[in-house]
Amino acid sequence: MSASATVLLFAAYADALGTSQLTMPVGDGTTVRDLLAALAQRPGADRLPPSPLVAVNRRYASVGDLVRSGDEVAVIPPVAGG
Amino acid sequence: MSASATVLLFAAYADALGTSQLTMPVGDGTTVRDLLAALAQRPGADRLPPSPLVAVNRRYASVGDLVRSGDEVAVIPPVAGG
Amino acid sequence: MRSAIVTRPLDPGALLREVATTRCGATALFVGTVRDLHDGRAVTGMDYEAYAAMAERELADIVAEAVARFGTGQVVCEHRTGALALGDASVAIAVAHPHRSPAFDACRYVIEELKRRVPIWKREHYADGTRQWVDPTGAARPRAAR
Amino acid sequence: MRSAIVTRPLDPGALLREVATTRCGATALFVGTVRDLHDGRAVTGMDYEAYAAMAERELADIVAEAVARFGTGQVVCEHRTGALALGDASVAIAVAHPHRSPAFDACRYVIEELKRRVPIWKREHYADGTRQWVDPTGAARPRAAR
Repeated sequence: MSASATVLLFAAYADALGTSQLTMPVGDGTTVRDLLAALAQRPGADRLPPSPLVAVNRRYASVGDLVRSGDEVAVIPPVAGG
Repeated sequence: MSASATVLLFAAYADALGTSQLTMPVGDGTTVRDLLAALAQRPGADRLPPSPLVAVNRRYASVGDLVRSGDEVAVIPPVAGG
Repeated sequence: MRSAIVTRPLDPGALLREVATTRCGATALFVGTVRDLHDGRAVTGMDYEAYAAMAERELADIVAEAVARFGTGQVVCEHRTGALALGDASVAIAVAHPHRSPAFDACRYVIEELKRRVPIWKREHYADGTRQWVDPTGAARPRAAR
Repeated sequence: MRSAIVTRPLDPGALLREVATTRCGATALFVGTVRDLHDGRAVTGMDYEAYAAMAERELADIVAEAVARFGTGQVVCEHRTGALALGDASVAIAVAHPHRSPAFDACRYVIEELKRRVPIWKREHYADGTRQWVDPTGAARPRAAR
């Protein structure tokens, strides 16, 4: 299997993309920004904001952070707990 | 029975005066200040502060407030509830 | 809204149920309990004495003020008097409100005003067998009595 | 200190007992419940979804921060997920502290940070049969889904 990251989608974002989990290819130097750009090509991605919150391996990340093979990347709608 | 007010004492003040209730005479124009001055003559009253909190008929009162026959006057130590 | 000076043990869970309503999304509760240390001295128990008639009226006023200020009728406060053991609840305040910020603020309002205005006093029992009325003003403390 | 994301009903009374200690004289509790109205629409129920692994870690971080900031180890928080009915508790936070001010502040800190950082989302069920994910930013709301 080639280098890839797991992308998790939740709540309204999962509804928009029609799935709660994707596998996306990553290479040397792939950033969160790159992954979001690739995600934006998917049907329904127009319903996501231009710069959603992202977590890498369960911690909030910046768009410039690197994504490595095997990472868990979550695209996080505005939180509404409580 | 002559005109009088009931004076209630609590907690440390009751311990100081050795009683929790007194009957004290009042006349036309008797004020809280007058009643406190009379109370200061009692044994143990030196253990009360010069200007304790007072309630007349269960509401906080000022030293200039009038005390009438039948009133309930309470001398109130610093409160410590909760 | 409701308030009371009681001699039975307090039940915070019952207060939570009392203020609950589906109109409210936030409930704040405060419970004051007898703790084992005060000003560095080991405490073994506490007597609470109230000027009951005035305390009930003053507490009712405070709860009514909270209802008016914070816009909720779901405010309940009970204060216990008598001999309490370590860990026993002396006061419990529950407030439910559609939103959390005024729920917290109303709960805080009631306990702060209660401690300022409600004529209740407490006498600590110390590990060395002595007892002393608590003077929160820090003024000349009455001598340990009785 | 303890925190958890759970699917069973919350028991605020159990949290109160869990944080109780005779070293502490003040306990503050917050309970969030499903209410019947949001932005003027009648709500009939709520689904809570979490990114559970991250939510558990983030919530544990927040509780540890409260412990460090406010100087008490007696902090417990539980958040429930799944389908909740009107009046059901979605979150409960209990804090015990020797003194009341930091007890309130620590409780407040946990709920405010939870609402800011913990990846949990809720979908309201409306009286007209539709459902919608709550967007607390007030940004372009996702269309009612499913």
